[in-house]
Amino acid sequence: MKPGTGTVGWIVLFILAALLPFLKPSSFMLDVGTNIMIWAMLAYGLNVMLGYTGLLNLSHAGFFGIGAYTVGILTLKAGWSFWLAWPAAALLCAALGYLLGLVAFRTREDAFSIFTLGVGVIIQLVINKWDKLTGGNDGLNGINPPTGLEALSKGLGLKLSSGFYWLALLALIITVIVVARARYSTFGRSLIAIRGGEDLARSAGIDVYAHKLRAMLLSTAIAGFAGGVYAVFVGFMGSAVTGPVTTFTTLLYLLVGGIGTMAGPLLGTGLLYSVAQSLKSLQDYQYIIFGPLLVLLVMFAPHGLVGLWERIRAGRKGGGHA
Amino acid sequence: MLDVQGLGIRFGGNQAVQDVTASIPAGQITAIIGPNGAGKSTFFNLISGFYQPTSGKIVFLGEDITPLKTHQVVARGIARTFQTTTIYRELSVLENAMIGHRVRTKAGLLDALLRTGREKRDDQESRAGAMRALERVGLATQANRPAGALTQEGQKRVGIAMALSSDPKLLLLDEPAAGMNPEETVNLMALIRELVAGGLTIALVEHKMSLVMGLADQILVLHHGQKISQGTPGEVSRDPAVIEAYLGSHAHGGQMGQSTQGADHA
Amino acid sequence: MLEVRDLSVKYGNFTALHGVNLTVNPGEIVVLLGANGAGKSTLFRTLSGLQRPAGGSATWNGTPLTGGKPEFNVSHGVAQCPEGRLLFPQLSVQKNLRLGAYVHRRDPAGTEQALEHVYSLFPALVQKKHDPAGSLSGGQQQMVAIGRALMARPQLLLLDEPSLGLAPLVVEQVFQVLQQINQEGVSVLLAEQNAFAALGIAHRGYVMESGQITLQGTQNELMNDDRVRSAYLGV
Amino acid sequence: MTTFLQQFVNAAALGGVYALVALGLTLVYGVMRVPNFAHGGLYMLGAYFAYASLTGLGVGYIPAMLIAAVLVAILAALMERFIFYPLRNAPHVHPMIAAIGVLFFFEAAVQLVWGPDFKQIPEPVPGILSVGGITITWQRLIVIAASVVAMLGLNYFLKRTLTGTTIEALAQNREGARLVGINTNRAGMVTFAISGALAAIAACLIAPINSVAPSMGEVMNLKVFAIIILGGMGSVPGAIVGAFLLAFAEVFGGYYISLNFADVIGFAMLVLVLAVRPQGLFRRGT
Amino acid sequence: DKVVQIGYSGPLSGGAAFYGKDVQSGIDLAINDLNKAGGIKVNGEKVTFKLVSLDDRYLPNETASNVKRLTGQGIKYVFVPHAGGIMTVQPMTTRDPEFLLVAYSSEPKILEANNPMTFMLPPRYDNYAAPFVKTQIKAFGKKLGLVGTTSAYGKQWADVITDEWKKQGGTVGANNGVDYGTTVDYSSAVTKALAEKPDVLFVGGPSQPTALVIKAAREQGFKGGFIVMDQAKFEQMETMIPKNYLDGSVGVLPTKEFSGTQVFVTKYQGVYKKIPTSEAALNYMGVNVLAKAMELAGTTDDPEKVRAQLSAAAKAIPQSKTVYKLFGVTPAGHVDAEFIIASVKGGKYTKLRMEKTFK
Ligand SMILES: Nc1ncnc2c1ncn2[C@@H]1O[C@H](COP(=O)(O)OP(=O)(O)OP(=O)(O)O)[C@@H](O)[C@H]1O
Ligand SMILES: Nc1ncnc2c1ncn2[C@@H]1O[C@H](COP(=O)(O)OP(=O)(O)OP(=O)(O)O)[C@@H](O)[C@H]1O
Ligand SMILES: [Mg+2]
Ligand SMILES: [Mg+2]
Repeated sequence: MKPGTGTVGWIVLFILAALLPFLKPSSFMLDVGTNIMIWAMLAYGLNVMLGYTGLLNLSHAGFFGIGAYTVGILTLKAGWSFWLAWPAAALLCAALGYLLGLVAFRTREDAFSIFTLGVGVIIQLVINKWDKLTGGNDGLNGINPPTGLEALSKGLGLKLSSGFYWLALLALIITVIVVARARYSTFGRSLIAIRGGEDLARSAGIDVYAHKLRAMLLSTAIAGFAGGVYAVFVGFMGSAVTGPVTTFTTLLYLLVGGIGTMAGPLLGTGLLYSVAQSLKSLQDYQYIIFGPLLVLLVMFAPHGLVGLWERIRAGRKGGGHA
Repeated sequence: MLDVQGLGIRFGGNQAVQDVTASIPAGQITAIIGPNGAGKSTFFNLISGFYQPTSGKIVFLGEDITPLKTHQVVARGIARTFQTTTIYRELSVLENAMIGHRVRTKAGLLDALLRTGREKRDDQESRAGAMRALERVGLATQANRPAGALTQEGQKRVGIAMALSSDPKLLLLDEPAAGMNPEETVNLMALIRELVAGGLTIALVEHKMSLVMGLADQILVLHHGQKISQGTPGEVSRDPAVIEAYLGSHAHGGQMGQSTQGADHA
Repeated sequence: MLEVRDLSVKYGNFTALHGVNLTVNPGEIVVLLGANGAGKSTLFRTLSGLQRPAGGSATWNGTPLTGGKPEFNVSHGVAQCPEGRLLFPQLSVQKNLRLGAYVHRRDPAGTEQALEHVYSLFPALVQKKHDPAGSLSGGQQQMVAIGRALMARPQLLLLDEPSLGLAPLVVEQVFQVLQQINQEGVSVLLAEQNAFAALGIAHRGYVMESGQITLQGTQNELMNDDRVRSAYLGV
Repeated sequence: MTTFLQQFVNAAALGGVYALVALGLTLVYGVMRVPNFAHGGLYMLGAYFAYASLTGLGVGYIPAMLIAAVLVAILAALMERFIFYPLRNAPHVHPMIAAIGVLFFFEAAVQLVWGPDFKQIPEPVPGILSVGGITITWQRLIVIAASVVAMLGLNYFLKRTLTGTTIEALAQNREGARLVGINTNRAGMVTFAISGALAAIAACLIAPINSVAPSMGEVMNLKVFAIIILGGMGSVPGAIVGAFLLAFAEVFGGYYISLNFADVIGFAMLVLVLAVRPQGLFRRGT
Repeated sequence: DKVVQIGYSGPLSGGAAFYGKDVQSGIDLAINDLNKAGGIKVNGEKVTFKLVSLDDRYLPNETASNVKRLTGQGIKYVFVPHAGGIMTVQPMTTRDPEFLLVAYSSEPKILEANNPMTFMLPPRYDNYAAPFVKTQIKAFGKKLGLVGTTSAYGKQWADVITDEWKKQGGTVGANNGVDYGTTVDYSSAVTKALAEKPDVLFVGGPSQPTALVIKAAREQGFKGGFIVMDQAKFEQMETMIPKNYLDGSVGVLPTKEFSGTQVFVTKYQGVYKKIPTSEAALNYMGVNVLAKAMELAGTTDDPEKVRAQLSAAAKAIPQSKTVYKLFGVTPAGHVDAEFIIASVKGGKYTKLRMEKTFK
């Protein structure tokens, strides 16, 4: 509850992370780092809905895609600067998320998940089929790095991958601050109340609908924000990453890290992404191991890494709550 | 303070509340009694905007609040507790109360993100408002414990604190003494009296006649969704319709337990 | 005969029952008094097999009840009307009641009879029999919970605050019925906040405080005990 | 007109396919509320077990189907015992993620054993029925008929038999169910076993129409989950109506609007229905 | 002795795994052959090969990630078998570190990128259009229906065939393409296409669903011909549906029907117990050409030099190593080989002549 305690840890972490490129790691390492930060942002966005508001929005990756495509299309076809297109993408996603919420919040629980799943599938298919705008199945190719990024990296005697790494780090820091502020506020407490029980929250005088809408807006804006970084980082956009599979992957990260926690999304993404990368060389056996690993994590660390850590810290003192 | 006119609601073929016209006077305690399934909880649900009535009108302090949503009703000054204790068990007692105070604050998402003055003010106010409510129900010392760790009775108090922190003018309590032993019931009665003395108007549903008879200024009796009687405790307990439908032999005893014993020995 | 010997129950590190000793003789109504959180429900849950004890034993006519298998306990004649009711909210009232007779599923005739009996006891449920139990009022749900326990036609009936949320008239009826089925040979263990009513029909009683039995006696002894009078009878 | 009727028949056949898969899931998801995303995996395994029996053991179609049903039923029961049962009190997403883990495992294991290539299960009753220019293969007719039979059987089972009621009771309040004497451990496993067997049978019936491949379950997964919500959780007739509705929306949407958007139309209809009736078609509002 | 690592990023799990595995099998077989024969001699040094495969699930961003990882390990030769991935990583080839991208995709855009470090294995699919269309118009008539898959690749194909069909004076109905990866039953798409009474249907995607589309069309009474996209292989389809259903189709000649491929086919079947398709054959060829080019370049470390020797290498090795008859590699990095197409009649494949080839 006390945002103060963790703040120092976060600042140290971010400073260390920012210094990493100067150790000249391989560009693959930086690539992994950048990927982790981008997906972690997506997980933070999902956490706003699932972790704080208690609603599983399965169209989350769709907004990631909308953000990414917006940046791609605006920079490639309209000649916008990335630095302008990026916030525009986040705003567009916020607006669309809000609109979706207007209808989606008529449904509850599983119906809400399936409703948004439908929306997620539709977003992906529309992106895929709208050839003229999105390049359809060919995708958008040749999205350029943001202006200044290469110069910055070169100026420091580093490669472009460091530039992307810093861009993602910057975005992640913004995301973490935004999410932390939203969570530890009067507004955030109301979201937690909704998660704990909608009817109770309503009778306590909370305007449930309005709060959900705002949570959705924040969540989709973060997704679009992450998407914008992704688009310039990969330089290519295809519709495949905008579908429910990406949402489920993000959900995995979130769950493994710890739903509803501040550190969970980053920890979970970091761990699972690295594990998946190291399992890759096992080829045929990668999912033979990854699948059961997931099951074990869910069963033996139900509150994610953060929960596990807290249990360890509580130590022999015990007091496990049921 | 509150007037309902011709209030009714049906669930499918079941007319749970039917053409109820009544009023809850300010500064008093109104008890609503009636057999199980009479429509008492539903009546509360209608007033608090949880259900939309299929007929009739609810007027609060001169304003028609019938079409309002629950949170708007709470904002007008009507708070409630539930029949089965519902609170946020995993949150602290203080947080529960702070959630109840939300309706009195304005800070939204933008305030949270920008950490505006309003956010800071609202946050402090929530804390202060919640603490005030906790003091009123005698839970101030337990503020930082998880609500679920409290006893049944403590949890009931948390529920009341949550309602109180919304600064209500009218408080609706649905079976506040259920599951309490006589000693605890007496404490609760004292609490309710204190609240009323502090200027609050209270309406409550209860099956414990000792509490009802000991507290109520006015009693409203529902049966099959309809109002069958209204009056002071004395009047109501002499009303044959009420005795027939609800009180049975309790009409003459003050304490329900004693009369059961009496019936037993008869 | 129900025999509880040195029964202890723990929730994690918290000990809810410390070596409880208690008996219910055949044909007896025994009442269990205790403040909130004393451990009454914990004892009931343990006797039904929902909770495993940390130590001690509980037997019904020599059969151990502590195996952690409620289905075993029910089929050996121990049924409970639990705290919180534990109904099946989307099933109809009738199905809820019928499921109460699950252990007698090979005896449909007996079940029908029991069903009639429950309906005659709670006429309010008759017109609700096809409604989902969750749509009922609080008190009506309590009636279903009591009815469901009766449907099991137990030899030992465990009732955890059966009068909760019931209208006074109905409470009176319920207690009359308890006496009635007790006279038919069923032993009853009853936890009640409504101590007057409960002691009124009980043969004996126990007082539980903080997970321990602190007092026991016959109906009269308890009725006249000062501590009981002040704490539980409110006089 | 012939084309219209042909499309009608096509839609009915597709609806039959969806319904068969959805019915197995109704039991565990619609009734028990366990989001078993591995259901698609069980469906896929059913097809592979049948394939293996046909080619490896050289048995006939029906015995192969029975072998597959039994094996998948056992597997499903084991899943309940070792994964879903321990997670019964966890929030909804936990079992869902665990199920996804199982699905990953199944797919990888199948790929390892049988390879990633498509396999064939020949039609047990080859040939087509042709009436006035409208054609339909016998296999598709069998699928439609089987889906109706399965629906009636399942509905009867749930609503009219004690075991069925037991399953519903167990799903709604596990402690309550134990308290009335239901062996919830066994009932849970039995439920999963039935659901698994239904998945395997569905796979055996559908495989000759479509393909047998490790990813065949994934394709179905999202659709059948959607169908159950569309029909109304816990309602068996709802599931089958949802299945046919989705099939008709896809086929006729594809026909009159654009095939390119057939899937979009299907999901758009889902979204539309839920926006109007949030509780699904066949469940009464609460 | 030196071990040169060959990188591969393709779909090894998920819905396209069968494809990724087929490609991988060709690369793998070639590497094993080379190693078994004692490796190659580069600058007097004995060189053997090792395959490093990473799964990308057909996702271009995963391909990019994989390629960074592979090049980070010092790998200088990377095989990628899908257009999306290829085009995403093409810009990376010339950045530091440099590597040679062996592209297995018949998408012409790969060549249009003018990337100096790309080596494209299959023939461009636009080669097929003219002879396919000419044959089918002559045999069946002037009306074409379209039921191809809606993958990027399938759509391009449909466009090329449409243009060519119109050019040769035919009419084309609405595009009724469906996603062969996710469609559960093809009947309704086929019904819709047949409603326009076409003489010829364009079909194609992976072999198995393509066979199902053909089956559905025949079952609904379609008597005309098929133009089969190169992704679908006759040799696989004929094991799935009655052979006579394929009568009147034009498509790519099965690898085993080419003259001089028997050695490869026998070897492949011995190892993998299945019929090799061009996926395996072309990648087998690719590795062999690459190895030879290293010999000729006298280095394994400089992909640019190796790239320069590709054409010479292609000409220098026997058909047992290239499977198909090779004429060389074009300056744009495209394999120049004899590619033959065929029509099916009575279960027999008749070779069709190609008049002009794009290279
Ligand atoms: N959501 C609902 N759907 C259908 N019927 C309902 C619903 N809520 C209440 N009812 C019915 O309306 C009637 C009144 O219920 P209500 O809960 O108001 O009774 P009550 O007077 O509070 O009784 P109790 O004293 O037992 O709590 C009951 O018959 C109940 O079954
Ligand atoms: N599941 C649980 N986990 C941890 N502690 C528990 C649990 N259930 C009960 N307790 C604790 O055990 C003690 C005894 O509780 P129990 O419910 O048995 O009391 P009770 O006498 O039935 O009280 P009441 O009159 O409120 O029903 C209480 O302090 C309670 O907080
Ligand atoms: Mg009530
Ligand atoms: Mg209790």
